[in-house]
Amino acid sequence: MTTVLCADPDEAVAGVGDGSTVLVGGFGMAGMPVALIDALIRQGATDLTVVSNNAGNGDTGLAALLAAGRVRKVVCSFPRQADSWVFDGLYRQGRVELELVPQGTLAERMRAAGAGIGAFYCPTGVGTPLAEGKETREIDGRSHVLEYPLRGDVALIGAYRADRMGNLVYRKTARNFGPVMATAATTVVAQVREVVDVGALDPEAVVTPGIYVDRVVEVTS
Amino acid sequence: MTTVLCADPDEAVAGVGDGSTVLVGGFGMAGMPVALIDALIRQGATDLTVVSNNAGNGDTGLAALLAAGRVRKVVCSFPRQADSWVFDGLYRQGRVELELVPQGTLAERMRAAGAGIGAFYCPTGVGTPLAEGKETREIDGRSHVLEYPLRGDVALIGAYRADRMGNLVYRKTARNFGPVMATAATTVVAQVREVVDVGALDPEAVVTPGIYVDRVVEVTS
Amino acid sequence: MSTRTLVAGVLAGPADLDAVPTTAPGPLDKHAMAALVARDIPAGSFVNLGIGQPTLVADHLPAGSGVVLHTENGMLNMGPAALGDEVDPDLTNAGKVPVTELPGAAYFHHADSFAMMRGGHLDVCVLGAFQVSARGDLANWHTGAPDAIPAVGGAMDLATGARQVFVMMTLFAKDGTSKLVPSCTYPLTGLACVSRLYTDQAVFDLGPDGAVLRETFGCSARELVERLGRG
Amino acid sequence: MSTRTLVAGVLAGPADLDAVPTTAPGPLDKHAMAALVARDIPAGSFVNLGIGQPTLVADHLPAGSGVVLHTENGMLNMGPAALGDEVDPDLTNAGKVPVTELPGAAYFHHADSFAMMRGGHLDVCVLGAFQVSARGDLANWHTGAPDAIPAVGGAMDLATGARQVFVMMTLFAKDGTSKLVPSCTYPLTGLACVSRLYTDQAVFDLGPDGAVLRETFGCSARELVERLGRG
Repeated sequence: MTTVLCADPDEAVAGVGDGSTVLVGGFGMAGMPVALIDALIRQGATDLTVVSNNAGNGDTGLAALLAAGRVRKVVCSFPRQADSWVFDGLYRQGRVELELVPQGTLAERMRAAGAGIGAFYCPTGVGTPLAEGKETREIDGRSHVLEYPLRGDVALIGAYRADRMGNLVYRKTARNFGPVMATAATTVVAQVREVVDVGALDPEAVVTPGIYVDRVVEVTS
Repeated sequence: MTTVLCADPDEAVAGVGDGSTVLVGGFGMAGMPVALIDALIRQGATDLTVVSNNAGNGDTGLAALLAAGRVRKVVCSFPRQADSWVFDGLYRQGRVELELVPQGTLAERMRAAGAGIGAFYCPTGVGTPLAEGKETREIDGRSHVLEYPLRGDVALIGAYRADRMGNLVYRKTARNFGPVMATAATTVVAQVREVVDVGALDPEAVVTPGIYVDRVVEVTS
Repeated sequence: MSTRTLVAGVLAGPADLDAVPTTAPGPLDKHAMAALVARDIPAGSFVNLGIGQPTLVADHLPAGSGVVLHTENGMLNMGPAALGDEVDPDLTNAGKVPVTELPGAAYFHHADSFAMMRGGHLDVCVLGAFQVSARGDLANWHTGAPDAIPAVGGAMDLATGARQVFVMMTLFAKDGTSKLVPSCTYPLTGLACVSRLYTDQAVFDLGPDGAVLRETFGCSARELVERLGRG
Repeated sequence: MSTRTLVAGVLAGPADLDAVPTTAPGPLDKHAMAALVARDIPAGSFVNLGIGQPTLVADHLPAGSGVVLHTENGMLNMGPAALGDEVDPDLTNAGKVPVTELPGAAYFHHADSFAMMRGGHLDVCVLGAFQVSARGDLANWHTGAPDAIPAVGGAMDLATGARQVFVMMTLFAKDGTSKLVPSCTYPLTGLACVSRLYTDQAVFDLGPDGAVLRETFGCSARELVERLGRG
């Protein structure tokens, strides 16, 4: 349905329910939708499952959401970083669950959710603790693990520019998880640096077509 | 390895072996690498399996390859068209095999080949003749068919522009199968309308990175 | 269901057969059918129109409807057919007919295009059919004739992937038999996928309980059900 | 294999231990190791350099090598670290360090980036390790310590996907035990994936028959194997 241009980040995250699975874009701080996360903290949804590559940096963004006690579980590939003290503390206290997923499998599971793939056999992680308990199958002489789609109720992503139909372009490596998460959630919210008129984006260079984007909010930093 | 700029289409298709599986881009004539197919006819490889969306139009391109008797089997989604008389005749005479694959499954099987996915459960075609004999599984209350990767020895694709490192951009709906096939074959050959200098393509708008492209040939029509 | 008459899988409307409105004086032509389909597509929907008659639906979408057309060969915001100088061999619809691009368009490759379809991101697709069963099974790719060359294209992907599948067809074949059937005899495209059937004679909702008549054209619901019973 | 001595899974070189050349007067520092790895990367290769020490390999690739660097957060043709005004928060490597873009770069999203890796399109990746087994098993993501917070990132994807996996590490841990082991005791990253091991003491080829010494630095092969036997 038609993409809604929101007046501010609070309007953009309205209605996120307790217990939701929230896909959060970004790789480190590149592409991280900080204004949307801040708005989600104000909005108050709790008992969240957060799917993101990392588990927060410093005291802002995802780290602030974690510090506010809103996150029940983190699904990510790389929680431990030099400045991930908020997650580290909560994890060591047993106050947040962790599902660790290889980075490519994390992306591919969301891609499968967005692409209507029921499950897929993946060679990554075979024979490692991250494949324990998972169904495996030998295909073409190689072992594979069966992986299932990973869906979000909401995706919060950061992009560079949006047009008024919700078409998105990204900038450099800040593209990272945004285009995949945009396909994998029921409600997709994009924080962009600039909203441009329809026709201002090159149709050959649109990365996320507006069909995937429910709400857009311009955040000039 | 480094992309080779070829002097002409004949150099670009050199070395295709008898019995090869050849992925041929294009949807109808849009994106069809006609000069490469013509060169492949001159090159002489035979007993080919051709994977393409259609099975040739009129008397040129893929239809000419079929007419030359070089194709043992066609894997495609839509062989029957108003002007597919060459294929139609060979098929009715039992001189060419046909593996019919739903269009999206055709694309996804090649994507799986390029993406290192061992197999995937796909809802398309469940309960239809095209799923007969295939393994099925109920996932999340929905039936799925297990589909396997589709790999090529060679891909012949048409693109719009290439830089000297093999980065490709396409034009409008001529993009179709090119980007997927480029990931799924051992040797990828791209026919382009123009070769430009490295740095002339916008890195945000490159659709097929040069890593996937082995040979490029400029064909000005 | 137990209290309603089931004839060839066709039930009456919400109340009973006599309550089903007859909304046109005679059978509809393909343009009128297309207009009817267009009327039922919610504003702002993302829609794929199958090749052939469904393409006509585009002509009847009201200005400002915000409906965005998808073509499975890799584009959103497809415009009308290209005329004269607009014709560009690099820009066609799924039927290989030259089309135009509207502002806000986006191009993508086939795997992405079908991921969009299979992933349930299209609100509506409109397809033609050889046969549709009262429960919504669709047969539209192959007559099963021994000499026919089968061609499926994106029909199965659309039937499986779109949130709602509308079918547009004549209700009766040239030999007078109904194309709305208790169970398809032609090879299937998809199971239980069609939610609404638009025909020249009537519109039906299809579902697990069978076909429910919504409106008829040029004949009463009672007459139509009788004819279906004989077909 | 039967005629060669196997110590902690380490075999001699092509001929025997005495034939393995000692090519440096002492153990290598990380820069010399990086230079050695760079020497062995074929011209024109597509290469992913893991975070930490492997990043140094970029400094030793000869001008005109045509080696293209991939970073798994979505880029090919990555340039050197960004300095001063070059720093752009939207452009980092997998270690979140600001980097630059070379002409001919391309950006792509994470699913495409890891499809590229898992699909076998990268010629070489260079990783660090906690332990490597003589058969090429890799342990580089988790020490298994009970209080450690596990973090895997793209390590498993790279180990599984790259055509050749090179590992760069010191041969001995701080406590003097060998990090080249008959069988990893740390949680695995990948099975039988490492083909060559570059250490400060020696270079090894790894494979189904065990580790084969190629060259040593500052000690003879015989001395090294003895030390490994004790480790």
